[in-house]
Amino acid sequence: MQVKLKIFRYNPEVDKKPHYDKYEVEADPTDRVLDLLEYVKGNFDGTLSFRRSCAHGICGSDAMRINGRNRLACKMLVKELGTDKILVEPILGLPVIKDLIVDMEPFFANYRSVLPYLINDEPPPKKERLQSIEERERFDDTTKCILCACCTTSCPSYWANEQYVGPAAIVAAHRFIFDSRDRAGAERLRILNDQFGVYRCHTIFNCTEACPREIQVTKAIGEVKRAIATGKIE
Amino acid sequence: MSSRPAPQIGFSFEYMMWIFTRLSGLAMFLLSFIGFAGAFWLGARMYLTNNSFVDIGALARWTFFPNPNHVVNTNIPDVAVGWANAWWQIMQITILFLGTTHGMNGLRVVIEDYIDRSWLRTLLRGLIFLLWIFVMLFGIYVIQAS
Amino acid sequence: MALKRNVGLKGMKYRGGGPMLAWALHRISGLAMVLFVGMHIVASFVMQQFGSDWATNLNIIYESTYFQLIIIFLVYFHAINGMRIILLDFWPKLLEYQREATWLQWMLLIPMYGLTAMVMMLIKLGGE
Amino acid sequence: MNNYHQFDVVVVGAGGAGLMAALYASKTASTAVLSKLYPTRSHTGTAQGGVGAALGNIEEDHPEWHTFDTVKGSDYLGDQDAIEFMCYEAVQAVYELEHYGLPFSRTADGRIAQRPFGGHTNNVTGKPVSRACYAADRTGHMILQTLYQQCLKNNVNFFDEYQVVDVLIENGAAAGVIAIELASGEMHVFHAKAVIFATGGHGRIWEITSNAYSFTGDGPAIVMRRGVPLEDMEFFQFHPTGIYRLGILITEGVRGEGGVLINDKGERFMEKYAPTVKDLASRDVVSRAMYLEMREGRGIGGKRYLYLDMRPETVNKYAALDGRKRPDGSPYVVTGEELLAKLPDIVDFARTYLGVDPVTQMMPVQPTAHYAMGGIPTNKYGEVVIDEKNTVMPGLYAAGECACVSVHGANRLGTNSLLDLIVFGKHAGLRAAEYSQGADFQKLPADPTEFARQQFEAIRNSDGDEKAYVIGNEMKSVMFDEVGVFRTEQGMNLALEKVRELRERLKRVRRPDPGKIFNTEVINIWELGNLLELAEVTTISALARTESRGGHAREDYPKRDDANWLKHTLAWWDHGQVRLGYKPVVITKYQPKERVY
Ligand SMILES: Cc1cc2nc3c(=O)[nH]c(=O)nc-3n(C[C@H](O)[C@H](O)[C@H](O)COP(=O)(O)OP(=O)(O)OC[C@H]3O[C@@H](n4cnc5c(N)ncnc54)[C@H](O)[C@@H]3O)c2cc1C
Ligand code: HEM
Ligand code: SF4
Ligand code: F3S
Ligand code: FES
Repeated sequence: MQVKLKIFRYNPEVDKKPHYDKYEVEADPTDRVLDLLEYVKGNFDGTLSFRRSCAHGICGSDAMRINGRNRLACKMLVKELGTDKILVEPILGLPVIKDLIVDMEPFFANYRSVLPYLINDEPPPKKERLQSIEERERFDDTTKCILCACCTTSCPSYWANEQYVGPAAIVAAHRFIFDSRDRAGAERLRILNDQFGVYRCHTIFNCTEACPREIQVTKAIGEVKRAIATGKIE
Repeated sequence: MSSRPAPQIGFSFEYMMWIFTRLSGLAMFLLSFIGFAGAFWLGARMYLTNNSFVDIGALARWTFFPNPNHVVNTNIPDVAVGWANAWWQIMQITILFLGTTHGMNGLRVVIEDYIDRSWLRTLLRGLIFLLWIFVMLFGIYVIQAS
Repeated sequence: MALKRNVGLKGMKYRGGGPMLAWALHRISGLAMVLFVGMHIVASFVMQQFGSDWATNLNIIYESTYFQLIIIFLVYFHAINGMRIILLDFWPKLLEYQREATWLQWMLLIPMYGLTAMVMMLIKLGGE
Repeated sequence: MNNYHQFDVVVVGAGGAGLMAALYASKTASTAVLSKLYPTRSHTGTAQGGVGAALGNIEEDHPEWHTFDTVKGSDYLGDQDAIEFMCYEAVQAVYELEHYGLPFSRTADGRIAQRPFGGHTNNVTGKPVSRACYAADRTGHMILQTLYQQCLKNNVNFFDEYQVVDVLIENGAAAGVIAIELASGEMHVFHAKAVIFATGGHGRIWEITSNAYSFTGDGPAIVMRRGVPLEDMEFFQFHPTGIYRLGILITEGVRGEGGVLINDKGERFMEKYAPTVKDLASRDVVSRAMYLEMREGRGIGGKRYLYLDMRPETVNKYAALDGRKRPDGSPYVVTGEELLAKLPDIVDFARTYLGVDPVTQMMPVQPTAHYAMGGIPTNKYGEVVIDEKNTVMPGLYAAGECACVSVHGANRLGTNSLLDLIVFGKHAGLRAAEYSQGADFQKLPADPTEFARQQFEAIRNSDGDEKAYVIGNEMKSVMFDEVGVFRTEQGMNLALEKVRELRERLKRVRRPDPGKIFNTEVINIWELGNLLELAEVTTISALARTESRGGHAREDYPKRDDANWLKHTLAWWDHGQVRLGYKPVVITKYQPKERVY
């Protein structure tokens, strides 16, 4: 089938303002949007720039806005868009460096601010630390995060204010707060109990809807809110 | 295996306002039911017996703010008396307090969504606080005076 | 240079769907209520104290049917949506069913508001 | 100079191997990690099935069995001292990952869960053994995240999106690397006492591949241009179960949980080729069996794919036929939910890319290029060795898929790569830090960026009418057809000619993006150059080896030939010409035997 691609373009070395370029390409319904971008880059315009690596939705490189929603280009098949018009734009809320490439540093800075690593100073046993199947299940959902930023950059609260740590950072915190082997949950809750922590979340759900890993992001945030409210990690 | 240290509830301002917003929302819901029932008991049902439609605009006003003014402005005679006692005044003042605090805090939240930590924040918080005091005072006066 | 982080109103073009719309309405309705209730209280105060014309007129506008139609919609919406948020906040498990919750909320709101509006319009047209 | 940096140790690559090396090196030495991708985008994150270690949490198992299985899996080409080292270190390494916070799936008694994987057997009964420690089907993702998190905790210096394009070697020792900062297009000099390469594989040479766009073999190509040989490049693993046409991997864990391969006639054909372990034979064996089936017209609908069937009814049927038991002795029976819980991502891939629900439908699969057994030659401490006598080059280290220790020999067993990363990544890091304590910085040449700059200027100034995209596709298809699962002299000669032609054509690509900031086009052309050189080395090494062994299967020489070929290939890049040499395989306990599964 023939599809009409409209792609956001901005080259800081020549453009003052961004613009959109249009391409018509022949596509298979099972093609990924990423395949189309590669095709455009390879055949029409080599300057088109975007990040990608794994091409099957697991590395988190290619978050972009496809027809107005945050998606991974490699996980979005043409047939699922249900239209032959495809609009591709960079994710919102981060500075655009070139075309579809945004500066991810503010996103990672927020991630780092919630102590996203296991903290447990007790000397470990000789073998593994034990953890029951239920305890492991408790935080399974949030271990899936690939830091693609689809969630954070779909959140109107994050658009409003980049100091909001954002759903991805809260997901990372959740993964450790609810890990029975971790000992710094209280510390993380203290960090998130702040003007720019969980209270900037107004349960807008764009994050959950955007997450390519199908993580229940809002639920994770809700559980963190509740842990703060009740003083219990359960 | 030792267990995780339990977190302390950190009573930050943001936390308390968050809780307050939820609780006051719930409370207003509850109070509105009481107001609604009261409105029926004291006057609205007259319409029904008169084979006429309930003036829902008025009913809603009575529900949220059972103020004799609101009642007087309607064409139901002699029911204003029913509202003119201490119980309904306390009801009104509670709703007034919850509503304005909830609402003014909401205003603060909305504004602070869009600004950073700065002197501006302090200033706006001050202004909203003043506004809150004024509206509350005016409101209580109106209730008392009617 | 990189383009500045600039979302502004462009963000509202994001296709967030039902819950995002609900949030926007909740915010608008909350702010509108603060404004109107605040205004109304102040106006009533001025009216009682000084009996001034503009305050009386304000209250008359405020109590007009069309104005009430808007306000009631906002109140209903805010109350029901607020209830949804509170429930979801207290029982995060329910957040998995947010899609259903959003539907349910509109299914409650539309008949409730429809009935109210109909009655109000009938009264208005009936010339009472 | 703004673009000059000095560190004791520079790690190139932030996948499992690079992060593990950085974590250990940074304990005692100033360490920088350079990566062309954000660390969490590295390919380690895609690994699904598990990491091999004989913990014995499910059933009896021993590092010694693991050693033997690996030797046998390697078709006796692996160096047995290194294999033994790895398999014995494995147990501690996995516990260490757990202590770092890795969320392994758990057994009922709270221990790390394990599942069977191809080629891993109980050495007494010959039956598959549960040795792969897993976290659902996201083991690599968890390893990558956990290691990155620990690096953050330990304040490792990261240079994200810095593409290394050259290594500096002075007085026969490593002196640093040259990298391009993608965001600015500037070249940076990293002056270092020790350099560790951990850049991953080069599976993008082939058309159907499970490998990421970033797997362009930069590390091997860079060191090769500086005179370091590459080892065993003819050995490349083709994984049996890639999604038809896309190549996306369906983990061997599916067959570990009881899934089976089915041909057009509905037969479980692996019974014919590996009577004992059947679908869990080692990968080279299964891939070849699939090719033979398809060649005889038993591909589905005569096409070039077969079905992978993990529907519970099929799994249970064959488990009953095999007499498979759970550890507690009860018969092995699964439900749809159980499979969903153990293989959630696979189910998601199948739904997204195939529109198939694997719990109720079969998945079309075909062999897919997967893993480079060959690479930069090292010893078991990650030190790069540069000749037939295993002479160490001071200050240069390699670990992970880009290195060849060699523990995988002619064919890697599933789960041994993640193990390779953590064991040899750790030791490379430790060694490099130790070395940097006693060594001095080598003096840099007057113009350190010259060699790299020349390469890039040539690309930027190119002014022909060729498209790199087309050249890349031609390379992939000829390599997949002629230097794939089965190889012949004639076919490989054809491929060689083609690859050489493409290398010439690459010099005449149309003028690329002239900009500096995120100039991915110029970078992609440079990467394609690496792939073409590695494709040539692969083909030449393969042409020379006139036998079949592990992943290298020749139709004109179908037998393994231990008398002549029980040796490692070394390939040097001499001004565009490939020169071959050989070195012996280390054999300690296990004499080569015929390999049957
Ligand atoms: C789909 C799939 C599934 C797999 N499943 C398993 C499994 O179940 N079990 C198992 O044991 N193995 C598995 N493997 C194999 C294993 O995952 C890989 O071999 C291993 O992850 C490679 O790790 P690495 O650290 O060497 O490289 P990577 O993790 O790929 O890291 C390479 C790093 O090098 C960087 N880099 C590359 N070039 C440059 C350059 N020029 N300059 C700077 N940085 C550079 C990249 O940015 C990246 O950070 C699987 C592989 C694939 C593809
Ligand atoms: C039944 C009555 C009400 C309920 C259940 C309710 C509930 C809520 C809840 C739960 C919130 C928080 C939303 C969030 O965190 O995203 C909220 C916000 C708010 N409410 Fe109410 N509320 C009620 C009545 C009112 C009234 C009467 C006013 C005005 C006077 C008001 C004004 C606001 C404002 C301004 C906000 C902030 C909006 C925002 O943050 O987007 N509410 N309400
Ligand atoms: S939570 Fe989901 S959307 Fe957000 S960064 Fe992680 S994977 Fe991406
Ligand atoms: S979109 Fe934003 S407001 Fe909360 S629910 Fe998600 S973080
Ligand atoms: S390319 Fe890896 S997630 Fe899309």
